[in-house]
Formats: sequence, structure tokens, C-alpha cells
Amino acid sequence: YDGGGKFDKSFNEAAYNGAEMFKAEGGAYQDLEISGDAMREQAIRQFASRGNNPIVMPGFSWETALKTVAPEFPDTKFTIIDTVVDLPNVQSVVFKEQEGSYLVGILAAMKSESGKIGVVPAFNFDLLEAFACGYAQGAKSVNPDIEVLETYVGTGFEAFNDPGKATEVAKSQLDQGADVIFQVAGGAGAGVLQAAADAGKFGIGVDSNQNHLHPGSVLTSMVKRVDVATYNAMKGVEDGTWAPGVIVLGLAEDGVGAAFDDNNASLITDDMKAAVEKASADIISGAVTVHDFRTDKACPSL
Amino acid sequence: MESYLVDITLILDSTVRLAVPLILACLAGLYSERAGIVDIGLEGKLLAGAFAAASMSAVTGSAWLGLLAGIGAALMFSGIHGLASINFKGNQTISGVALNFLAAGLTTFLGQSWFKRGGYTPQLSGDQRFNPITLPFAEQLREVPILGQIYFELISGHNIITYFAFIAVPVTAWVLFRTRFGLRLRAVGENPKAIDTAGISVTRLRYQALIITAVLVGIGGAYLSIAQSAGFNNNMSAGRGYIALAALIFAKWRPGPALLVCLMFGFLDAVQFRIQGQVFPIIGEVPVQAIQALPYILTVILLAGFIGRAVAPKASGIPYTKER
Amino acid sequence: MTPLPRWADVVLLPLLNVVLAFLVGGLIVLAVGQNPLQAVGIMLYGAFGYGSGFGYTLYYTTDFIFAGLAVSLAYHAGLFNIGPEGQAYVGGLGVILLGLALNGAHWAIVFPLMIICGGAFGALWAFVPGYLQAKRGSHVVITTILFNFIATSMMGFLISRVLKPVGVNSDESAPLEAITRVPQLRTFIELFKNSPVNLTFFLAIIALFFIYWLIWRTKFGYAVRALGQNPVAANYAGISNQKMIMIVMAMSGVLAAMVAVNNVGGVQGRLILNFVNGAGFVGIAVAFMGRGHPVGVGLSALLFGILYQGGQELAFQMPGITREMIVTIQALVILFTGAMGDMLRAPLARLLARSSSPTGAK
Amino acid sequence: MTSLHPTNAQRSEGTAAAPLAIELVGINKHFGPVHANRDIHLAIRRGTVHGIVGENGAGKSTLMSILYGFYTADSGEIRVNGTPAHITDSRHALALGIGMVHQHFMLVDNFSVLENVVLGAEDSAFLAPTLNKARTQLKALARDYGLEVDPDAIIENLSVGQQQRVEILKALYRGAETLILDEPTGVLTPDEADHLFRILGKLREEGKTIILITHKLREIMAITDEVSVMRQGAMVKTLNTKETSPGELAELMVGRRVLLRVEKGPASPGKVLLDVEDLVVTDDFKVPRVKGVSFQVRAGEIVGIAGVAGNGQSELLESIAGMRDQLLGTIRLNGEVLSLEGDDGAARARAAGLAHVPEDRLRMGLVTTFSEWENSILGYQHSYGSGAGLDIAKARATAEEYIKKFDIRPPNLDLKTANFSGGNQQKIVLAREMERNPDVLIVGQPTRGVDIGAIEFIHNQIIKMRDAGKAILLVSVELDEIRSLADRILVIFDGKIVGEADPATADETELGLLMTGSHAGDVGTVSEPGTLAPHETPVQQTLTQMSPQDNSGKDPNQ
Ligand SMILES: Nc1ncnc2c1ncn2[C@@H]1O[C@H](COP(=O)(O)OP(=O)(O)OP(=O)(O)O)[C@@H](O)[C@H]1O
Ligand SMILES: Nc1ncnc2c1ncn2[C@@H]1O[C@H](COP(=O)(O)OP(=O)(O)OP(=O)(O)O)[C@@H](O)[C@H]1O
Ligand SMILES: [Mg+2]
Ligand SMILES: [Mg+2]
Repeated sequence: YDGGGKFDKSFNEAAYNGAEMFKAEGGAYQDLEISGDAMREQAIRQFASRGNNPIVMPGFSWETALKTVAPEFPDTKFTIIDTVVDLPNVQSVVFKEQEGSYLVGILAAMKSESGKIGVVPAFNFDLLEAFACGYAQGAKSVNPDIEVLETYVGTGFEAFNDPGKATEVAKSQLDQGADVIFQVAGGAGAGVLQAAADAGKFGIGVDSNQNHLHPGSVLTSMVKRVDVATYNAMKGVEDGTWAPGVIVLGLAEDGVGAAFDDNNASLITDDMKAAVEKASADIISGAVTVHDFRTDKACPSL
Repeated sequence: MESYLVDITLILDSTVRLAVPLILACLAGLYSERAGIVDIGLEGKLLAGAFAAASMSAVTGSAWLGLLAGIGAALMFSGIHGLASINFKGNQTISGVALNFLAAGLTTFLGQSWFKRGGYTPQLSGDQRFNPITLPFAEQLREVPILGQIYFELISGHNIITYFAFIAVPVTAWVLFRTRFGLRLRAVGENPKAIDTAGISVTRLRYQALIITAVLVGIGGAYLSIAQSAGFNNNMSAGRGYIALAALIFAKWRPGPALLVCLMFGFLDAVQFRIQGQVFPIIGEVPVQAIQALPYILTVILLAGFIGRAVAPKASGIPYTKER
Repeated sequence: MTPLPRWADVVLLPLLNVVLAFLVGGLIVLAVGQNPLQAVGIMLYGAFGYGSGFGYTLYYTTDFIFAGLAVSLAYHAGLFNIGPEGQAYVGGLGVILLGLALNGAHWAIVFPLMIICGGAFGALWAFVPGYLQAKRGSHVVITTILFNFIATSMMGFLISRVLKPVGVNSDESAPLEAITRVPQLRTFIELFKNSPVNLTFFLAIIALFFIYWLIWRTKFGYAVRALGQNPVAANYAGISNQKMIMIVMAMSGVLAAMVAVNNVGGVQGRLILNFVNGAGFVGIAVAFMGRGHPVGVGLSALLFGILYQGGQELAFQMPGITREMIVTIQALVILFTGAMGDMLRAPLARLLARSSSPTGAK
Repeated sequence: MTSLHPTNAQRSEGTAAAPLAIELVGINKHFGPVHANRDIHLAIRRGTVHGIVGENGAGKSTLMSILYGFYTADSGEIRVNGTPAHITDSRHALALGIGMVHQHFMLVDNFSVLENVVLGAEDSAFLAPTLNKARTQLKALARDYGLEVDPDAIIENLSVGQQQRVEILKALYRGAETLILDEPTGVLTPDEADHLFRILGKLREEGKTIILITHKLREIMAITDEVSVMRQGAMVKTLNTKETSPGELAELMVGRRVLLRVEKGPASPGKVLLDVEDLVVTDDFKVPRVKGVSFQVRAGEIVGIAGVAGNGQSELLESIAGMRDQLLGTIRLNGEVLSLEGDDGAARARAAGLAHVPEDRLRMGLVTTFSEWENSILGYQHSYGSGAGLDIAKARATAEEYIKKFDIRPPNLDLKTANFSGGNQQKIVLAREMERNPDVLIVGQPTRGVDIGAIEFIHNQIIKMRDAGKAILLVSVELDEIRSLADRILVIFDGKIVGEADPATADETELGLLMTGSHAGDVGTVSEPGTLAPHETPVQQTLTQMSPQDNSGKDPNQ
């Protein structure tokens, strides 16, 4: 697992859920939370040398370590999530976060009455910017005049663990008039959703479906199917369908999306649902392309 | 004009919320340092308090029991601190550091084995938390220009711990400077021999100080997990114990200034959230990290520019040894 | 109270304390239904049992020696430097800038320059609090804490916005070429296969000797200690307190920055976010446990190295024991060996006195 | 046990009538290997002033700390008013009416007088009533005993004499019937000492019992009714003061009879070595303390600066020694202007040939956590070793030499300096500063808290240096000391030199008046009961004292 810990209620937890899914079907796995970057190489190596196969690493931070270790274990299959490692025994799974975020952006803009919405990333960081940028594009596609506030919780990885500050950040956006806030802050995001719920406004979850956290207040969640990716990797090796290379999971592949369930059914009007479906279709068909922040480190809409 | 006022009250409101855990931790540190015990373990005590409060509240459904548990956990930590630094005359700083490690490890560890959520406690809601209290007439007075606005937004609508923290400041000042206990407390931090030759037990006095420290910091921890947030989260104290310590030194170990310094930290943070990403006249867009570092940079400047040398209680950090 | 014999003071007592810490830790392990003896066995095996495990132990030890020395040196001058974390972080900037500037050059040229350049950055980051303490009376404890926070912001910005090459997902600088990196010991010694311990380890050992020499064998060290023990007397002795504070803080920063040489130059080969990972804070514990003496610092750094690496092994092997458990055990070790180090002194002295009196009194 | 009661047996008859306030029976106390009190028996009668004398380390303070419950005796019994009392802590002692003024004051520096007085004796949980009560009571005490202090003054702003009054007030406020004073006059000016003794006299009249520890036999003779002599942890004898003499006491203290006084020939001043011109110096709070002082010290002369503590002497000394920047004026050493820029001026002063024995050895002159040899080079560390390294062997050799020459005990150069007695600590400083053959020596309070044997030795060393052609500036609050050593006396008051006198002819009262900056009309108040006899000039002094060479014969630590 990546920094932030196994049960961050979003990214890592999704991977865990995927593994559990696999286990529920009779598979077995071993896992580990790392406590420092220096451990990464060591961790992969230890797993590999114990014959674990495949080894799933959720998080781009594993990239460097994997590049070093993977060649040492040519027979072990590695799956890395969120970044690309170009090696013959590595499968890289990346998501088009911007696409899923685009959809929740649409929902946010349609829900917003104030013409102001917010996004709260943990800290200033490219991956998180991709979420924020997609979100802003989606929102502007509905309402070009909408104002998107972006406020960071902290300055480094520890920000993923500070719900207290995240609450305060969300409150500052609410104070400024935002009425829908998208959290991109892992564990700290709970604070954002809490603040939105307390204020009677709306939050948007991330990575896992977080709609259930505050039913009626979490507008939707930008789900990123890390669980599916994890499950597929494990299952794939078992079935023999695992293949190296890059797997890009976007809307088309059902790798990202906006979550609809009973918890938010009352919040989503048919119009909204329709708009999401249309955008989704447009993106899949290529009629609409969502700009990816990571390509040029810039966001035209934010 | 009106909207500026609203903005300002909202920022101040946020200031208050951010400052509360600092105020409590800072006052907590004040008692122990005034008694001659350097407390770098505030961070750990805060974290332990936060964890115990959230756990108890999650299990029993009562925020008040959670608060008690938070205090209890901080008391246990203070007990260890006292044992190490008062009875065994160990280094106070290192026992503080040990407490910080202990809290970081133990909270997640216990949380994981109790709640199976990787150290997180379950999400708390309703009575499991301390919710905002609307003070009498707040709604009615809301329409009164300016004052009503301030009363409604700034003064009313906080949780009980917030009010407690603000009351604790004058109470601390009063205890420290107007009571027998306060007199002895200050004396033991300055010259424990004077206390000893006056026939008063240094050990007892220092333990009493540590108990108060624990109560305050335990409440501060509870604030983090069951008032400000809705549940415990790994390392959620996020350096606030250290900041409180810095604030204490900044305030030269006095309660009034301690309040002001904590509010200043809170204020700078509250402002910082709001000016992120703003385009400034002349300077243009400032990197968000620079804005985030602003509170700390400003503090350094203030410290260097305006505050003279801080003279710590003289006996602070030195275990009291009496030859027998 | 009769004092303990020297051997008991320097060997037996610390040993008993460590044992005590492990006993209490063992109880906790037992409480979660795991076998503590097995846990200790795995831990020791992980730390020493095989080549790369041992290499990791030494790698962690390297970090802790530097951070511990940084805190100790300042402490000898009466300064409590809580900032090695930030100083090491900023030192990383110096290391990578130098490394990238000379990227491709042979490490034998780059290594010494890395030490100097990284050291200079770390020194600067510690010098400012030192300057503020000396000239403005701003308490170095606060300023170093604040500088840790400022370092996080600043480095976050520099890494993710300035140093990060296009097309890389992780927030990290461009990598150093293999030849430019501080060579890892595994390239010379087969034993250390796969472990990151590198030449910086020897630098750490040299630093231990150097600091010993500096503090107890030089005029400068004499002045440092005089300042730390009695600033008024130091002033009386013609020692410039202000200059000494600034110099010592800067030197402390240099030592802290060597953590960056180890990690950025020797292990990661690039600058990543938060590479210091708490080593600076562990340094505080190491310094106090080692009582500021290089021998003590070396030993307690090793102890922490064992705990880190052995704990890592433990987390692999015993799923019931997580990384938090290890942190808890570390806390116990700090508590029993450092903070309550004298707890057993009195009983031990009594015991020794009793056992020696029948032979002593004829 | 009761068979060996040397003290009781030897007690002079005729005074046995009064009831006993305190009785110590067979007190023993060890500090590790040191047997600090050996089977002490002591009886103190109510309503008397009882002196205790003994050389440094004889065990006087230890004994009193036991009586006060601060230390616990290994064995023995304490009887208060005839009843055995098991005194376990100071509160206990206080409850039994025993108060103590410690050698090193036990005051909280940043508290007010009032707060210090009530500390530990508060009536209720809230301070206000106690403070009010204490305020009225202090007023009464001030009136009754002449113990004036501003109740709201902060301790650190008070002179030592006033701090001592606070200590006495503390004890009296707690209703002390027996008052222990440990070396109370060590830091007082003659005036302050006189005042103290007047107070003690009044207390005795009130029926209070006073135990007085002092190194000054003159004081013993002047104020006590009985005097006990301690040597090397044991009680040697208790005498009726009227029936003894300083000579006998000194002999009892050291175990043999010796006759000595400060032997000093006439000075033969040479060229000016230290030249201070229009010096203005401020203290830490930027308040001017030295306000335009000019004087010269020539080779081969001792210039004494007399004055009540706190009149700028400290700042003057520190400024000349390079530790404190001057605001205005010039200091010339050997004709060269001494620049004091920066905070390492002391190094330049030393380089220019100045040595400095500071007033406060613990705060300034020593790093008490350093070993003896390390302190033997403090300030001169640069001359040990050529490069960066410290030549430890050379430093140790030097320390060894100093130990021999100055008879520093114990002769252990690895012992932490904190564990040396005050007198020996002083010798470490003196040896270091005198033995490097400086041109100018400035000395502050050279014999503060030092026993008579060591005083003699130190005085002789200072005179030897003068005779070797050095310029010596001596600052002391002990008028006696200045008069016996100095060739010229300058009187400092409020940061200015207000007069100059020749020690041989100077009139005591006149000097005293100069020192307090008052007019001649104030004379005459000194003749109240309990006042000291007029100070004798050194030539008239025929004290039996130890000679330096006899020092080798005694060793309190054996
Ligand atoms: N705290 C202590 N620890 C160890 N030994 C001590 C301590 N205090 C005193 N001693 C020992 O007890 C002996 C008596 O010391 P004490 O202070 O009573 O002497 P004193 O008669 O008061 O001397 P002075 O005239 O210098 O005040 C000393 O020689 C010393 O060896
Ligand atoms: N902590 C200690 N441990 C061991 N010995 C001590 C300690 N403190 C003092 N001593 C011993 O106590 C003796 C006297 O100590 P003390 O502090 O009473 O000085 P002193 O005799 O009062 O000197 P002075 O009268 O000149 O001030 C010395 O022989 C010293 O070695
Ligand atoms: Mg004494
Ligand atoms: Mg003494």
C-alpha cells in the first residue's frame, strides 16, 4: 500500500477491497503497509523472493522501486497502479481520473445554486491536479461562468491524514459561497464531507464510493476502480489472462465514473443523470476530450 | 462593507476553530513547564487523547464519555512522563519524545485491533460528537447589524470544548497568579529548593501540574477527534503539539499572550486557506506552497523582530534531586 | 549511595534497560496473541541474519548517526536543535542540484562535492535559526520547529514544480546516473546484496570519530562545551557566544544534511518528497539516549537501525504485527533506555554491593 | 553513647541556667565516603546567640541542614525544647519553630518579597487574604526589628543584604523561635552586617534563639553568647564567648596555634599599567551603572575599590575584563587601548596581559561541570596546543602544578569542579589567573565565603604579585580586606568615584559615609547594642591564623 495507510477510505482501501474480493473467491494474498520510501524496494523484493505472484502495488510512488526490482525477478508478475513502468513483466494500470472527475464536475455544477463549487486536494500534486482539472472542465461545460475554488489541505503526504484541517479548508470554501465540494484528499477527505454535511451542503467522494458516509449529503463519488484493477490482476494471473503492458482505464473501460446508489438517489435529478450519461457517451465516443493536467501541467479551466 | 464584515467574521470564526486545540495544548504545556517539566510530549498526549476520545465515543455513543476517556489517556501518558522525569529523574525531553513515539504507535495499533479499520475509528455522528451550540438569542439577534452578525457567527455556534478553552485561559491566569497552588507551581519551576525548604513536596506539586496538563491536553485531543472531526485518524494531531510548544515559548509562558499567539496561528492558517490560488496585485500568482508556509515565516519574523529573549522558568528541564 | 562500578554503568545498565523494554514490548505482543520470543528472533534475524538485512540495518544506522550527531553537537553548546528533519530535507536540495549539475561524472568526484554542497544547504537552514538565536534571542527550539514546516512547503514546491521533469508521474527530480551516485556497498561486498547501505556509512563512522575529537580534543570543542555548560563563564573566557552559536548550528545542519547524502545521493539517486521520513526526529532520541557522546550515539543509532530493519522483517513475517507495533516497541526502548535509564540503578547498586560485600569484607 | 558527651562535659559553667532550645545528640551523617558529621553533640540555650565556627568543609552547613530537616541524619537525635523530635522535612522543622537562612538563599528570584515570604505558609487556597495579612505583618516586623524591605520589590532587583532580610522575614513570618543563619555576612557590606547584628540583638531580646555560622571571628566575639567549634566533621568544643579569644578559637579550628597577619611592605609604584578614562558602562537592561569613572593603577600597587554592592563595581570589573561593552570612555592596558567590540573582548583583554578573578566564581569563573584541569585553562585554552587540537597533556600538567602550588584539595584534577568546596574553587580560579604572570590583575571579592586559612593564603598571594611589580585592582565589599591589602582606596558610589583614601590613615566612619553617599550628620547610629566593635586596622590585628605553609598539615577531606 501507499502512504496514507491501508484504510484511508479511498485509494488504498479500494485496493484492499479488491484483494479481499479475490480472497473471498478462494484466493490468498499477503499484504504490507510500508512506513518509508526506503522500504519500497525491500518490500517488493521480499515479496518476490517469497514467490508471491502477482505483486500488486497501488500508487505511483512504487515506480522507482519497481523499476529496480522487476528485472531481478523476471518470472514474477508485477502490477502497478497509477503509473507506467515499461518492463516485460510489469503490467501498468492507469486511470483517466480527469474523465471521472469531469462527470462529477457536471453534477456539481448542476447541483450548485450559488455558482460556486470547490475542490479540496490534499496538497499541490500532479495526480490530484488531474482530478481537480477534470472536475473544473466538467463544471464549466455546464456553466461556463461557474467559479471553482481550489484549496489544499497541507503541503505534503501528511496532509492525507489531517481531517481536522481538511474540515477547516472545506469550511473556508463554504464560507466563500461554495455549495458543492469535491474532496481529493484520501483519509483527510472525511473531514471535507463532514463539513459539507454539517453545513447542509454537498460533498463529493473520491476513489471508493463514499456516498454512504453521509447519506443525503454526499452528492456522488468519483470512483476509481482500484479494487477492480487489483482483483483483475490477481484473478488474471490465476486464470492465465494476465498480460504485461499498459492498461488505461477510463470511462470506456468502466475504470472511472460517478457513483449512483440509494444513498444519493434523492439528490440526483433525471436531468443530471441524463447530462452525465450524455457526457459519458461523448467522452467514450471521442466527441469530447477531457484535458489531462499531467500532459502539460496546466489546466485551462482552473 | 457588509460583505467584508461577513468575510472577516467568517475568517475569525475559522480562526477560533483552528486555535482551540492549540490553546488547550498550550495551556497544558504552560502548567507543566511552569512547574519545571519540559513537555515535548504534548504531541503524543494530544494524539492519545484524540484516539481514546474517539474510541470511547464510538463504542458508547456518548461524547462525554469520550471526553473522559481522552482525559484518561492523557493522564496515563502524563503518569509515564512523571514517573520517568520526576521519580527516576530521567531526561524530560527524551521521555517526551518517547511518549510521542508511543502515541503514534499505540493509537494506530490499538485502533486496528479494536476497530479493524487500519487505526481509524468509525465515523462518529450525532451525540457521539460535540456539536455546535447556538447561544441564546443568536437567531433573533442575527439581524442586528454588525453586533448581531458577530454574535451569531463568531460567538455563538461553537461546541462546548471551544467555550471551555476560552474560559480556561482566564482561569489559568487566575490560578497561576491568585491562588496558593499557582504560587507554589511557579515557585517550583523557578527554584524547587525554595519550595523544598519551605516544607512542600516538589514531587507532589509536579505531579499535580502534570495532572492538569493531562486534563487540558486530553480535552484538546478530544476536540480534534470528536468535535472538530468525526473520528480518529492516524497521526491526526499533525504537529499541533509542537506548534503549541512554540506558541508557549512565544508567549513567554504566560496565559494571556498564549491565547493571543494561538489565535494568531489560527488566524494565519485561516487566512492562508482563503488566499491560496488568489492572484495578487503586482506580485501575480504566488506558489501555493509559499502561502502555506506564510504562517510559519511570519512567526519567525515576528519572533525575531518584536519578541525579546524568552526566559524559561529557571528550573525547567532539570529533575529535582535532593541529597539524603 | 555507592556509585556503580564503571562496567556496570556503561554496559550492564543499558543492557538491562533494553531487555526491560523488550519485556514490556513482549507483553504487548503477547496481548495480541503473538509469540514474543519468535518475534524477537525474527527481528534479530531480519537485522543481522542475512546480508541484505544487515545492509539495511546499517543503512538506517547511517541516517540515525548523522541525525543523532547533529542534535548532540548542538546540545553540547546548549542548543536544542529540533530541526534536523528540515535541515536534512533542504540538504537534499544541495545534493541533487550538485548531482544534476555534474550528472554523469564519476562518483569519486561528485561524492565529496555532494557532501560539501548538501552540507552547505543544510548548514544554511540551521544557520538562520542560529543567527536569530544569537543576534535576536529567538528561541532556537521554536525557530527550528518552524523551519521544519517551512522546509516541507519549500521543498514540496521545488520538487513538484521546479525539479520534476516532464513526463514523470511521481513527484521527484530527474535521476542521477548510476556512475554519479554514491556507490552502494553491494558493488564491493557481495554480502550486502540488494541493500542500500552505501559509502555514506563510512562517512558516518568517520563523523563519529571526528565529532569525538572535535568535542573533547580540540579548543573549539572546549569552547562549545563551556558555552553549553555555562554561557557566562564562556563569555568570561573570551569565547564569543554569538559566533559559537551560529557556527555550531551551521555545523549541526551540515551533519543533518548528510542524511540527504545517504538517501538522495546513495539510495534514491533523485530527490523525492519527504525522503527524510522522520530520521531527523529519531535523531533527537538517538542523541539523548547516547547521552551526547559519539560512542553512545553510534550504539543507539545501531539499536534504532536494528529496530527499523528488524521491525520491517517482523511486519513481513508476522502479519499480526504491524508497523505500528514496531513504533510502539521503539517508544518503549526510548523510554526505558533513555528516559528511565536510571530506574534500575539503585536496585542494581544495592545488588552489587550486597554480592560484593561478603568477598570484600574479610 | 551518653558516656561520650564531650561537648556537654566541656561546656563552660555559669551559662547552664537557661533552658535548652535545641539539643543535638550523637548526630552522624555520611555523604558517600565523606563522614560529614561525626557523632555531634550540641546544646543551645534559649534566648542566646550561639556561634558555630570551623574551616571550610568542617560540616557546619550539613549539621544545620539536618536540624532544619533538609537532610536526614544517619543516626542521632534532635531535641527541641527538651522533647525528642523526629524532623523529616523542613515543614516539620518550621512547625517546631526552627527557621533557617541558608548560605545560598532559597528565594524565588522573579517573585516579589511578599510572595517569597508567604510561599509555603499560605493560609488558604486563595492568595489575596494571605498576602494582605502578610503585608501588615511585614510592616510590624519591619518596625519591630528594623527589617525594612519593599514588600512588592522583585527579589532579583534587591541587593544581597536585602535578600537576606527577606530570608529572615520568611523565618519570622513562620513564627520561628530558633533562627539558623549560615554565613550570613559573607556577602554583606559592613553597614549591612551591622544592621543584621542589630536585628539579631533585638531578636535575642525578644527571647528568640539564634544559631550563627560564620568565618569571621570578630563577629563571633561581638555578638554571640556561646560558640562551638567544629573540625573535620566533629564538634571540638563549646565555649562561653566572654571567656575565649579569637586566638583560642582559631587554634581550636585548625588544631594548632599559629600567629599570622597580613605582612605587607610599602608599595613602590612604577609606570601606569591600567588606565581607565571617563568610563561609562550600562547593565543588561541598558541602565548606566558606571557613570564616568577615571583612575589609574600602576605597576607594584594595589588599588582597592570600596563600595556597597550594586554601585557599579560589577559592571566596572566586567568592562575592564572585556566582558561588557563600554558606552563611552577608554581603557588602556600597558598603554594600548583595549577594544571591546564584539562579545569576545575578554580574549583580547587577556592577550593584552590582563587577568581577572571574577566576583562570582560559580556564575562566571568556573564551569562547574568541568573537571578541575579543564577549569585550570578556562580563558587560556588557546595557548594549549598549536593547531585546532587541545594539548590535554600540557593542560593537565599545568593543573597539577597549580594544585601543588595552591594546595588545592582534594588534589584530584579529574574531579568535577562542583564537588570542590568554595575555598578550593576559589583557589582554582586564583591559580589560573595569577600563575600566567599577567601585567594587570583585577580581582573581585577574592575571599567571599572562604575560611580564615584560605583567606590568609589568598591575601599573601595577592601581595606577592604586587611585589613582583604587577598592577592590581581589587574590588571587595569587605572593608577589612581592602584596608589590609590596598595601597590606595577608591570609594565608589552610584557609579562614580566619590573619594580616595590612604588605608593607613583612613577613618572607618568616613569611608562608610562615602560608601553610602550620605552626609556626616548620620554618624553615631552605629553604637546600638549588638553592633560590632570598631574595625581594627590590619596592623593592629593580632589574630591567630594559619600560615599558608601550615595548610599542608590539615585536610578536611581525610
Ligand atoms: N551534597 C553533598 N554531597 C556530598 N558531600 C557533601 C555534600 N554536602 C556536604 N558534603 C560533605 O560534607 C562535608 C561538610 O560540608 P559542609 O557544607 O557541612 O561544610 P561547612 O562546614 O558548612 O563548610 P563551610 O564553612 O565552607 O560552609 C564536606 O566536607 C563534604 O565532604
Ligand atoms: N555534590 C557533591 N558531591 C561530593 N562532594 C561534594 C558535593 N558538594 C560538595 N562537596 C564537597 O563538600 C565540601 C564542601 O562543600 P561546600 O559546598 O559546603 O563548600 P564550602 O565548604 O561551603 O565552601 P565555602 O565555605 O568556601 O563556600 C568539599 O570538600 C566538596 O568536595
Ligand atoms: Mg557551609
Ligand atoms: Mg560553605
